[in-house]
Amino acid sequence: MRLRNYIFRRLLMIVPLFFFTTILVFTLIHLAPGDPVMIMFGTSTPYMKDIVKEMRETYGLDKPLYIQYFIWLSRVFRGDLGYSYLNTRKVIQMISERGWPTIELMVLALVFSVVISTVFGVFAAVKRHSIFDNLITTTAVLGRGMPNFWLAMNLILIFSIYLGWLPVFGRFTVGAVFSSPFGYWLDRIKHLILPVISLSAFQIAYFTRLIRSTMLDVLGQEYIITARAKGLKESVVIYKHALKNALLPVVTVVGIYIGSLMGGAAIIESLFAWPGMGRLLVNSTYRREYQVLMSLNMIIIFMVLVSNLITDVVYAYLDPRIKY
Amino acid sequence: MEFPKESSIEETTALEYLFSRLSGLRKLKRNKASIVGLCIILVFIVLALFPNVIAPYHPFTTFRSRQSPSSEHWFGTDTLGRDVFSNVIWGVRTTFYIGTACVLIELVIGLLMGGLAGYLGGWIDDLLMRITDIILALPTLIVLILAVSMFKVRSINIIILVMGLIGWPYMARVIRSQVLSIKTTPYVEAAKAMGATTQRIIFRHILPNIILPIVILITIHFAGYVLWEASLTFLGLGDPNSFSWGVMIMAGKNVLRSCPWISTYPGLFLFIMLIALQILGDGLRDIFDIRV
Amino acid sequence: MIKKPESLIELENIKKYFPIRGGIISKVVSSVHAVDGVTFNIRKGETFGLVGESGCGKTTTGRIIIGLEKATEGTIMFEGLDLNRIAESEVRELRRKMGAIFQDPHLSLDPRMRIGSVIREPLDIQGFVNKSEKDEAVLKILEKVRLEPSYINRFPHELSGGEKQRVAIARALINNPEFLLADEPISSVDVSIRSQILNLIKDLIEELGLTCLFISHDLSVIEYMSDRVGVMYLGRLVELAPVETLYDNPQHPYTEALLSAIPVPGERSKERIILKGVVPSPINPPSGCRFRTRCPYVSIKCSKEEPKFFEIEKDHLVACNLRS
Amino acid sequence: MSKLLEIRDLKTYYFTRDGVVKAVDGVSLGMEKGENLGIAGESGSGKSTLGLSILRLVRTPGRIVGGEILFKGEDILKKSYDEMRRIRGAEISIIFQDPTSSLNPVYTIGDQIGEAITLHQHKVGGGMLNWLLGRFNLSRAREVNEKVEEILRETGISDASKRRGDYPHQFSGGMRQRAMIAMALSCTPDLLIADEPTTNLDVTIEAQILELMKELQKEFDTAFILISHNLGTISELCDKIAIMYAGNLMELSDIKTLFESPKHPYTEALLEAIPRLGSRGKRLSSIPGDIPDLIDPPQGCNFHPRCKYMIDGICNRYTPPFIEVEPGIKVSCFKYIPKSELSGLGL
Repeated sequence: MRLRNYIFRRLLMIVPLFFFTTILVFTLIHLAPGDPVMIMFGTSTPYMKDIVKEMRETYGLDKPLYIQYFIWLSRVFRGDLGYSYLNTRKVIQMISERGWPTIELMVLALVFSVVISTVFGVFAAVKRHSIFDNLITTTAVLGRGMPNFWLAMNLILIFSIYLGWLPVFGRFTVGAVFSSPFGYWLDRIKHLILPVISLSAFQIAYFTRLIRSTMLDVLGQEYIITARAKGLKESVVIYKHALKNALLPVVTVVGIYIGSLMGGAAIIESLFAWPGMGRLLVNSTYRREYQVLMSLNMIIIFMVLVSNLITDVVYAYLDPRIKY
Repeated sequence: MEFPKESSIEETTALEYLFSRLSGLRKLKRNKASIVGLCIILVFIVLALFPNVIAPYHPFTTFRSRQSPSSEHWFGTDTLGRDVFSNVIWGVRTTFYIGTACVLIELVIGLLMGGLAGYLGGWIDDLLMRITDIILALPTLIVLILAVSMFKVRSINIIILVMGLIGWPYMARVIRSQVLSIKTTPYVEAAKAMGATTQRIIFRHILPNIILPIVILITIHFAGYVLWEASLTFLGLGDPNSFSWGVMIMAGKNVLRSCPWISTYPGLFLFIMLIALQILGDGLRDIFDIRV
Repeated sequence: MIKKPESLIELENIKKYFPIRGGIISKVVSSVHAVDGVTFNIRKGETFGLVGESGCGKTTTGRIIIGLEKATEGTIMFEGLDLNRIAESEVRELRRKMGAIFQDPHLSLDPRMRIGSVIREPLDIQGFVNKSEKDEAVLKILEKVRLEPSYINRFPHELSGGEKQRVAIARALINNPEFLLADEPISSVDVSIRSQILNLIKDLIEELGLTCLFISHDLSVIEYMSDRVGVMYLGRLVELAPVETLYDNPQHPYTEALLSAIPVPGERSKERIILKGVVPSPINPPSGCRFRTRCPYVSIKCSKEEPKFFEIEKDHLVACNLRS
Repeated sequence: MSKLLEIRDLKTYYFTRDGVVKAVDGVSLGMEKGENLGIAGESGSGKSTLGLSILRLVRTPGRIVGGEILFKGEDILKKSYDEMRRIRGAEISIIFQDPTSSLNPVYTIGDQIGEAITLHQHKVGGGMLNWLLGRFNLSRAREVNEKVEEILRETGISDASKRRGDYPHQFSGGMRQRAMIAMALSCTPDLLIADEPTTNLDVTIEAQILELMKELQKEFDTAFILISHNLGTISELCDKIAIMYAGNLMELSDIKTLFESPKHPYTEALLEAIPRLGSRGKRLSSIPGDIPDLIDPPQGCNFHPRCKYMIDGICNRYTPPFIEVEPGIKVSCFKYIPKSELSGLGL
């Protein structure tokens, strides 16, 4: 029961945080010099000036900032995310199309990195100073030095251009839909491999090193000697007693990692021409698409806050010392 | 009672203390990785100070474009005909400029806020903790993209300012915890009991003892800023006419198939620098066993 | 009326409550009654022993005297001056007359300073300028604590635990104070070195005519060092007497139990009082006599009436309803 | 009656990066069935390493490099990993100094005690699979829980059924140590090694724990090895006492003779240097010098730099043999070797 009202209290805390961040983002966007109308029509020719003025009024861009924010807020509550200035499509439609590819990419990258880094991290800690440990530590060091976009380009060079095994970009080859379901899914996977690897490589290296060091700390604790003194098998000592303690700090880091994963997605999507929210965000920043930008950021901030809540609850559940 | 001739009591500089810890510790020899890291960084510093000595041509002189790596152009030439090798060498200077500037901003604000919050506590501490919670919760790269897109003309200094302003809470949080732990040690309490003023405690006891953790933090954050800047420029939000490696890698993106060397070599230098900073940071952390 | 031997320090009903903050806006929810009404005085040239188990408030009392903690209530008189009422500058002047050594030798010296400057710091703080004069004083005190002059240029991490504690003693006494606070100075020093430190403190007290407050949880050390002893339990003084009277015929049941609980090498036969239960929490101490929850002679009176701290015989005070 | 435990010339070294630390350097001692042995020594004397070596719990960089440990006549060092696992917890168990860090913070007390019982009394293979499947075997779980509650009650923990579900951080220092003792005695071992069990506890709580250990010893007929730096605690509980210094065994004798007529100069100096009740008048003598560095210990007898009976040319060159000066009393010091034999050493 007390877990429930802890979650309720945390949800209450999300609301102010959410409003504060949206206000921050809103002012950030609107402070940027130049607005979509000016970009569309340019103000070079004189007669353009009155058309620009008229357009600004229709989009309500001439009102003071805080009014624009409240207009936007009231519309959001009615579920109307407004229209994109350039191609006059409903923002909600644009985002929903692109939602699924990004989530697909991020979830795979998240699962991929957490699972692999736990396995490698624990193994490296248990078999300390073995070749296995040295191998993993060096690859972790190399992994953390490799920016995701440079890694992506190298992977494309090797696997797509020289070896030709994997497609260079895009989410699926055009004709694949009509081939056999197995062929369709094989094609989808082939497209996913490179983006997911380049998105998660940096984090796998970071987590592996983190888990290895927390595991080494825990293996040095006295309750591990007590566990061995009870006659337990080494496997039980490691996977029951040590692992649960070692994963606690990792849970909080995963929460924060979701935010940086979104940033990484923006880069990887624009590199692999992946039709996701990240790429939409980058393009709409160039083109000053206020409505699209605001909605995208609202969704991203909401995802980050919820993921932090989930990790805190999981942490409170795992560690009995946390009073909630 | 004969007074020992060779040294009277005078101020011990941080360096003397470092050497006494190092000389006393045989760990330094064992920690070869950090020495390698240090050497690479020193080489980079030399490149950053005298790029024109090493770079064969001026980065803007144009030659026949898209030449593959040859004896004249070690890294070949890019789509505009500029020599990639010279640009990469000049890129070292920009990268160092970016890293040091950001770290300085972060250090100044971080020391101020973190120090105040750690030493005085109370509402300043709560305020700082709230700010850092918010900024740490936000997806940093997204906020960077937004903040940088605010400016019509995107010069390097604007990017540095923005990155520094978004990065300082990471430093402030660590400084706060270091100050808190030092403030409660018996040697600071003994100084307080002797009637030492707050100013003396801060400058004689707290600051000197957080130099080492800060040095380790700087190596890590330096790499972080360099990576952020490269990602931003790769997305086209950086300063186009600076020699940043991110710009070169982006320029090579579209012609990857025909001339891969344009983006591979700048990326390689970026990779080497990030690795060097990392092993240097880990090495220092191991020698002085400071958990940051 | 013969004049009472002039006391250096007088504590009058000293109280110290540490607030516990709770809830979202961290308002004070309850408070830890660390020191709850302590009154005693320390006579000039005397070594006053303060003993009690962990959490009884003895360290906090010491910290209040040397100014590291501000008393929530009560007055402290140092050489007849009430520290709360006199001007700040005068208080700093009185602080010069106090020296302090703490429990953990490894952390009581600034790791970054050479031993010479560590010992010299009190002189720097008091504003001495003449360099050779300060160096001379450092050498004199170094000789007193039996350390070679060459130690001046060493760093703390090059010294053993015992040597570091000697440096801490030198630092405390370089400004020839009148009062020395020794808070558990030997608990974290190796057994065979302890007697060296205890004898050093004892000799210096005699040689410099110091008044000392010696705090420890070890009754045998207290017996060896002190002239008068105060026993504390859960923030209050339960018994105070010259060392002979206290150790030969303890009046308070807690002191009796403490003395009988000490394992004495060689004698195993003697009947021992084993106290039941655990020390209650200082957040809401039991009503009436605080020791009643564990006292073997508890009566109904104990839970209602708070025992007065009265003089059962000359210079022997005790706080127990049974004895009054 | 065969000896319960006999250690012959045990050597356990730590191969650290700064050099080889000879924590236990050639220690030999024995224990009968119903006897209690106290091992006294300062920090760094190797007494804890000795305790851990008996259960082969010494981890890298430490390693047992020599000697034998005969437990009920069989040499433990030669036993296989699985045989050793069956001994740990069932025949020999250990409790540690700091109860806050020797209990796993994320599992309940009941679960941690139940583990040993399930493993040793239900003859269940100890792997992860059994642990996971075991959670569904309700009948066995109930049986184990009853045993846990019983052992908790016996170690003086009130309302055991509720406390079984509590976590270590909900227990006070003294209660946690009781839980540790319950865990150690849950499978009725023949030998319990207690490494500084009451050092972190207050005097009144220490008295409770020592009293408890005395009762349990009678009830469980378990021999105790009590490792402590406090000679008083050892004399409270043990009959025989061994004094260790810098990795070597200096003296082995019974309580009475040790306190009345200590043989080894180090024991003698130690007894005079520790403040004891009733010692307010006499001045404590102090042992000059500092604890030796175990990486390169002093030549010959480890204590010779601080010993007032040091014989130049002998003590600082040869290591004294460990000889029996009286029945049941052994000392390693040249003071007890008659002059004639000294010349035998070719001096």
